[in-house]
Amino acid sequence: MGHFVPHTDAEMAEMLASIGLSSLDQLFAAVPAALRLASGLDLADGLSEPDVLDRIDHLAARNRPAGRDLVCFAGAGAYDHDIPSVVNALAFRSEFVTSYTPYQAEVAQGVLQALFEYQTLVTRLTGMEVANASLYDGASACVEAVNLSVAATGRPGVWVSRGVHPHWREVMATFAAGSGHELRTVDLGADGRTAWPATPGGGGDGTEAPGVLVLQQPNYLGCLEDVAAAVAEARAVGAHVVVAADPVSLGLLKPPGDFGVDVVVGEGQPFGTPLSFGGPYLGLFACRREHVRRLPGRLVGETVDVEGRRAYVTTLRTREQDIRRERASSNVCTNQTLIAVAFAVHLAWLGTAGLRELALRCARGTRYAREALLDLDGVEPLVDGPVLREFALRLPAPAAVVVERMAEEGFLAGVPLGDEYGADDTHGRLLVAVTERRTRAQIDAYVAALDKVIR
Amino acid sequence: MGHFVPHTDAEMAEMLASIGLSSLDQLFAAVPAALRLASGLDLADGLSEPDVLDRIDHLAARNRPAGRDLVCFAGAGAYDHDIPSVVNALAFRSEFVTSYTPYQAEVAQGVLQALFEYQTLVTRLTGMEVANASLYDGASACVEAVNLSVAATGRPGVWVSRGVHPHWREVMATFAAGSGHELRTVDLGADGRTAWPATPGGGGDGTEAPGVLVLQQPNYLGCLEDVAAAVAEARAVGAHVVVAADPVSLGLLKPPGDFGVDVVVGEGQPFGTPLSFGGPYLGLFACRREHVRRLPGRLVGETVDVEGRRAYVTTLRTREQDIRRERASSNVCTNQTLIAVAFAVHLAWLGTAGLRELALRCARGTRYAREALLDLDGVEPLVDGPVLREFALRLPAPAAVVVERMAEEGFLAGVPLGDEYGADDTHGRLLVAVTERRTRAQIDAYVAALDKVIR
Amino acid sequence: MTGAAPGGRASSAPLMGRDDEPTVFELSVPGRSAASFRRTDVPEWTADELVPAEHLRIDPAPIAEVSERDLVAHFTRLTHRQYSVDLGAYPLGSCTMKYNPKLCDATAFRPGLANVHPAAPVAHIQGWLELLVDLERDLCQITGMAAATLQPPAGAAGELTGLLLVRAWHRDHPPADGGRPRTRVLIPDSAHGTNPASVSLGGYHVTQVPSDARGLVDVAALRERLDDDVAAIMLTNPNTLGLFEEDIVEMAAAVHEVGGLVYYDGANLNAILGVTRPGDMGFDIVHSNLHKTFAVPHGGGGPGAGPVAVTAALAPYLPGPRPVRLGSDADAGFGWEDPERSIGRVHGWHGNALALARAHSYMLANGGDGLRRVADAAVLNANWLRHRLRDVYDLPYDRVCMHEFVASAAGLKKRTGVKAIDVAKRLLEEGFHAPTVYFPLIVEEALMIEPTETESLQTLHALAEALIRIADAAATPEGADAAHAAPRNTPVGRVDEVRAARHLIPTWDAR
Amino acid sequence: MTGAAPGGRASSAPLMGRDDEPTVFELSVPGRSAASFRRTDVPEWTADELVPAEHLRIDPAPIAEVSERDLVAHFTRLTHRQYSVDLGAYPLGSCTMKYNPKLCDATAFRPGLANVHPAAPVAHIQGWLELLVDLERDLCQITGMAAATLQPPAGAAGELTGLLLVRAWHRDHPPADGGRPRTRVLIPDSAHGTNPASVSLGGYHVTQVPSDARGLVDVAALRERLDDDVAAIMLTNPNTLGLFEEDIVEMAAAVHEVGGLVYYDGANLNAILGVTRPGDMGFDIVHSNLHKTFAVPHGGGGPGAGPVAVTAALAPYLPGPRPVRLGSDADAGFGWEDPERSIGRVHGWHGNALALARAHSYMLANGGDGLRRVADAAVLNANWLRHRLRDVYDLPYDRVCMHEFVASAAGLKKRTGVKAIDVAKRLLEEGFHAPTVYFPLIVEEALMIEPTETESLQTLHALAEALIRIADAAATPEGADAAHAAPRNTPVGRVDEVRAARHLIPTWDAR
Ligand SMILES: Cc1ncc(COP(=O)(O)O)c(C=O)c1O
Ligand SMILES: Cc1ncc(COP(=O)(O)O)c(C=O)c1O
Repeated sequence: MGHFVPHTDAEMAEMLASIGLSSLDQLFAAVPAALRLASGLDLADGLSEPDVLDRIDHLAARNRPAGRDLVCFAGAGAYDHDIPSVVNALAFRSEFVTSYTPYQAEVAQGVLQALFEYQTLVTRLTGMEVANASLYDGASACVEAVNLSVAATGRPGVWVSRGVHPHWREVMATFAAGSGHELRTVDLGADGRTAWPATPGGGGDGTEAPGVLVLQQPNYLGCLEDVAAAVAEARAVGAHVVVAADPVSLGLLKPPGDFGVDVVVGEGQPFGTPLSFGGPYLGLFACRREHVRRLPGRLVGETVDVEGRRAYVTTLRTREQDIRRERASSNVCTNQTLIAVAFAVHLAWLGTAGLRELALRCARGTRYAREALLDLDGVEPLVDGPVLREFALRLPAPAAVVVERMAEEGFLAGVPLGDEYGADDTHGRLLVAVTERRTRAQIDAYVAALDKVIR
Repeated sequence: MGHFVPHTDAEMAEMLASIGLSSLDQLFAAVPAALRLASGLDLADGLSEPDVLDRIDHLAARNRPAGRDLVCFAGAGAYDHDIPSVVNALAFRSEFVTSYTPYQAEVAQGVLQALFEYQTLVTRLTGMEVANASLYDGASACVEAVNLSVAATGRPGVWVSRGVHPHWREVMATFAAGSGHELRTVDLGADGRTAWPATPGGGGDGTEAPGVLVLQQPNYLGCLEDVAAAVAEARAVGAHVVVAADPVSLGLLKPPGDFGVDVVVGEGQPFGTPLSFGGPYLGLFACRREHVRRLPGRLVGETVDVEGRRAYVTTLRTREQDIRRERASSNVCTNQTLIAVAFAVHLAWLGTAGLRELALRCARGTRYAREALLDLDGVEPLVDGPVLREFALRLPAPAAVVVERMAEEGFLAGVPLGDEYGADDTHGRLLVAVTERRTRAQIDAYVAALDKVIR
Repeated sequence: MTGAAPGGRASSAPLMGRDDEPTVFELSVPGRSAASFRRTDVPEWTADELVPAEHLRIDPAPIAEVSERDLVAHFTRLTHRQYSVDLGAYPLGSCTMKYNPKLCDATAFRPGLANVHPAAPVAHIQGWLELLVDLERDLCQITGMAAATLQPPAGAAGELTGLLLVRAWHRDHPPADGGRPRTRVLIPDSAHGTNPASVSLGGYHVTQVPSDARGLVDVAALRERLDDDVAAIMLTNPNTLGLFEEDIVEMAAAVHEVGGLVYYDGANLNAILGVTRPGDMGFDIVHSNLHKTFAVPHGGGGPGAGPVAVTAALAPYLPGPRPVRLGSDADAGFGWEDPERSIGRVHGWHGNALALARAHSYMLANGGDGLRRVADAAVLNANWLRHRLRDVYDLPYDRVCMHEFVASAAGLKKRTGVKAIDVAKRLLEEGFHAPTVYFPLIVEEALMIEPTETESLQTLHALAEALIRIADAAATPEGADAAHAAPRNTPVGRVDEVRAARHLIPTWDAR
Repeated sequence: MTGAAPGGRASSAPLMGRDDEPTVFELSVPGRSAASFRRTDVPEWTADELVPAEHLRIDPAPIAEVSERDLVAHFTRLTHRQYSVDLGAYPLGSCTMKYNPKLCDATAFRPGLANVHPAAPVAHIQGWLELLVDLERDLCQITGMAAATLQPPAGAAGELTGLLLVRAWHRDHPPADGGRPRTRVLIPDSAHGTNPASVSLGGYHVTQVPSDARGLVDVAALRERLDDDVAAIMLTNPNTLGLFEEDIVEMAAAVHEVGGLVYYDGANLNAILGVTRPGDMGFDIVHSNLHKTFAVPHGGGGPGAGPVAVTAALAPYLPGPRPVRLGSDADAGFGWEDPERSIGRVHGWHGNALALARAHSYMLANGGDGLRRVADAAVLNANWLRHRLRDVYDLPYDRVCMHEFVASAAGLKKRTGVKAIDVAKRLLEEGFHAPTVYFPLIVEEALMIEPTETESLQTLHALAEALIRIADAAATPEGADAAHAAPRNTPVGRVDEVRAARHLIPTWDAR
């Protein structure tokens, strides 16, 4: 097939002739004969556009997307928020979609300025001074934050709250195999908050002082963490604090920057990005200005052009892998710029009051749902702390079974919690999220369905 | 509500003050008190964006669109063709969507050039010399063509083939009440072609010579008309010929221009526009250059700017209503530019070979389906002429009933034909269209379902 | 290599370079193609086998032969040569170039709306019919009328529909004395060109009514022209000067007295949403431009939608078929109905349905309160801007206006030689679209300015500054020259319109 | 009035005017807003009732306060200040900036893909799992490997994943003599910067291998560096000079001999699609940049996708969970599986799923034959262009290249003072994006040119003409000055990078 190659056969022949070749095969003369594929790739023949889209539709029809037929109460790091139409209309304009990393600033002011605005928005949300132009996702941002902190403190000990998303902790563990970081998981207390050890390092328990403490706000079980306490603990031993903050919650919560944390990371999906089966999402990364030379990834700065006009350009490039190579602050090159633009559009659409309203609406729905669910016989809170958009339940049936049965009722009931959150043979553990999309009627129906399903 | 008014209340107050007013009501002082709405409009309160879209989705869910669940064999002037993704990606870019009629050519070269290309494509398709920048739809283009021809010939007689779409003929009749045109419908023969009276005008039957003959190619029953014959008849009495040509068919058929017709009109929907419940569609209008001063609607021409650079501009504007007023060639102002751009993108995507291939594929599917259907017991051709993308059947059950039952089988079976095409109590008459979208498997399933349904 | 233009070169103005953008025909290379077709397994009969020889084209229709990549690049570059509401303010008087909410685009792309066949049986289109019935109801509420047709695809089509309703009405209500049918329709001298053009197509003759010193219809002159030959009057209110016709009740009564009907051109409805209603003013027939008041985007010239609403007396004449609720029961469902004395269809199907759906979403989003706020802000914006400009441009009718006002560059022209068109072109240089110029015809060197409600105070301020700067600069000879030479920073400079008409090149092949 | 900038003024370059585009913060007006929220009927508890005081923000987070209209205008204008593939050719070497078919966009917006929760139960995601399994199968076929992980979200992430696979493999295959673990990874001096950076993050040290006069890895030098401390070698083939590493089989064997693994950086896979396969060359681990070879658009910098494919021996180490077909039965369905000795997750969920879906559509559209044609045309284009430029620019390695070639402006600089960066900036003026400059590091004043297969001969011709014109013009002092002053017809002129770094302004608030 090859509908995207413009060349006619005649042109190909003409081009070959003009460079002194007589066949396409001669172009590949440098490829040893033994390596040449004798009979081409064993792939299906190319399809027409409508056939491709039919195939995609066939596959899509075998999924159950969140929507009218499957009302979504699942969260666990991926949230079902309303996305205003402006996001697709603007962020997916082809100039944003089909441009490369802005290497030639003079013809890339669009992307550069959008990223500059994104960076500003991330710092305003988090209360930090500098934000980069995005990382792959929340998990990778968390890894990069730990890399920064370990490098800055010179101590490989990484104490990670069990309240950090389990997948993120898995990713940290995977990459720790290369970086040599020493991860230690810190349990949550009955109040749903991280129970940091009383004497972090230098204590009698033989542990070394950590380089960094990592916590998530609100944490995986939906509970609000005491960031100030973590900072106090860390400061006592000269460790960094990394907070993985949910950007929606920052509409209501004190920004981590106010507590003096070193790095704030987060998963940017809730603004501008649909559930997307988990990607592409958006790694938010913000830090204090003193750490800027260790910042991973790209950074856009304001400057001027030769005529003194305001202009934007990627800056402090000597941190980056293409210049610093093995001593770069990170290996990130391609990032998630387009998702960052979508984030900026959605957030700017919400605006100052709208962001607060959004967070408030999530909190209201969450409280309403949680109270109604806890009224059900056999449904109990898994932990007790205050929550915002998500909460954990103990159920009288295995969570996976509940999710399965609830799907028949038209609900994606939530995300089952792993054994690390209190394995127990007779009960299920379910994480339930309620966004501003959920109406009272949907919540009531959900509660009624759950009541039926757990009987 | 009013999410689209940017003004804060404070700004409104400030603005009022700066023009010496103290309330918004004072802005409307010129409106007599008796005319003021006492308690506002009796409309529902404004809805948020997601609530609006929920409402729309609720309505949309009560329709049965053509698609996987309702395979479309209906045509009758609205065809279910594949539309390549480039059409939406390009024609619906906001510069095209949200611009006005190109009154300021210096900042409207995008729309102007797109229309210039569209005009060229329409002339190339039809074999004519000039095309306008679009009219509302096929029906209105037909009315405008008749207006042109009557004005040019000075004779109000309009002989319209019964092979012209019944709705178009209805629209012509509606507008004839104003224009005073005298419409006469000319029947089809058993071969499915228009049976023009032997002596059109000046004959013994007392009719006056018509100003124009109007026919459709292929006609409403799908049959190929003899354009040359119509032209010969018309020439004999100095009448114009208007051909309503299906643009897809022009991929295979001799262009009407080759026969010397005066005006070619058409419904442009098949290129770039989905079924859309009938609109917005696109009125194609092309004529011979000698008629250009009577051309209805806008016309884009090439010219130069002050520096001699190629530029485009709307031209021969003195024909238009804003200048010529009651003596204008037409009252059209707003037209269907955006749909014309979509048409141009789709057609250019197809290209010379692709257009032919498309028409060929329609013809193949049509033949395959027609032969299989005529093999069924009780199914007969309504007329006999050669067809291209559509054909008329006589069925052993009322067409509306067949359509209803076929819908249960997952097919939009076709469009029932009105009594004018052979009222008959015991048989149904159905118009069936087969586009390039229809696979052999779908056609086979359709035939099988019809066989079941008519038993 | 063919001499085709390079599709991948972006040197056409404005992003880089000042070149032309080649046409798609110049980008064409024989044999190149973007198309692909689905696999169908239908037998591959040849054209000869399918089409009788006398019908068959000899050569394929020459279209264009471009790669998908070049096609995309070409049209994308064209959009960079095009101003639009989404790029900035568009204060074209009479055009109501407001922001078109993206949610309405989302509506129009819903497959459950966009993929419905117009001839589908009623059972398949219940959602569409309900939408249309709801929209009709809301339009009637807004205009104060009893029923409406949604078929007319634009304002001019609505006008003609209205005139055919007038004609049908008079046919059924002939003069008691059996006298001759009415032949004239009154139109003010400030009317839009579609009005007189529609009158002609409706089979009537235009009688022009002058405006008075207030910029309103001269009531006395109107009365003079009234007799039983008058079929109707067509008015817009506010009129095209942006002024409310204060004597509307009296005028309507006078026309009714002689048996004429009163037609409302709804192009200026934006000003009075929720404030007052044409029905209450005495109008019998009202068209609305949904592509103005109700935010259907203009699409570079269309499509729009021009529904026509009428009083109960005229409802039986409306075009059919009309979408109706089948009975009062909530579950009764919807169907089609042909009005008793219908004038017949005015559209091949049911009107510009997807444009109607856009407008419906817009109305739903705004609601009654929101629409009133639209009018408030539209009128406030126009008045604020009028105030800012009053010392710089002539304002022939300088009093509280509605959604727009008409300034004049006549004084400026006299003083400096800089005309309305020069002001318009200079404004392009300043980053704004120009106002409507030379309309309405009754104002010399007219600059008809309609900011709309979606432009902010800050934008109005910048627009005012720009217009003042333009006028001030015109005072010097260099400034005046600059105005005549404007625009110089646009993709092309001032375009030679005379040449376009004299040496007509309507297609690429006509060069 | 607040001093906010006017959102409706389109005077920022380039359509009209040469102004800055104000930031969204400058467009902000206190109290203005675009947001609206659905009606839920949930009780309206206050923030105080919902959030303990110690957690509650005192002031709302300052975002921006703009109308939807201004927001739309602002971002639309930003896109007019941005070059893109959809506007023209983008011959950035190593980046494979091919046309991104619109059908792949259509795929990514399918609600049945885009609205699926990543933690949904397996029964809800059968379509997604099948898509991923199919994609993995096709990638393995194309690369000649046995299994792949689709998790890595970009090339660099794929590299690091690969190095962790190397590490895990060596952990399980320690030196027979119980010696110390391997510490070094070999990388050619022409390698992309992500390679060494990934090596560091993988916990290894970089040993650089020089290139020889042919522009290929110096095999003798490679052998010198090989010992049992070498964990792996990372290569791209064709290499970053666009040359095929002809000795690849020998090199791979040599590395294998000392127990090392051979890693393929797939950034340049486009050149060899259907021609040859990394697996057949002896590679053990292969990452692919789907945002290069498989047309996932670059999005102004991302997102991409960097799947890693491996030999059967390494498959048990792949990140998990992996999508798998549950049994050979056609209806068996799909599920997740954790590889036996998995290194663990490398992504928070399942990778950049929608980017994977785009790539899958692209592969489906092309098929095996189409992908081969991609390689043919990409390589043909590069060679044609290389030929055209050979008399004008230095070509340090002037022989048949693969998908790209590296020219040098060193001679030009010596003769005229015009450097690679000046050529790049001049090319912008000519309507083309610039090539990659100053990479690979082993070529002085490098101009790394990758036309890709979707550019036509006509575009190549124009590009060549432009590059020749630039070099020719540089011969005169005025021409050289012009090159230093370039670009002058872009939205901004040459940007002061030094100042950006010295006076860091990373946010609007830091000004
Ligand atoms: C006052 C007035 N009347 C009528 C019309 C005609 O409307 P349309 O362009 O939709 O046919 C217009 C639009 O330009 C107008 O401004
Ligand atoms: C040769 C080479 N290797 C690796 C990479 C890194 O890929 P990514 O940017 O996706 O991380 C690139 C991309 O720039 C490249 O060109």
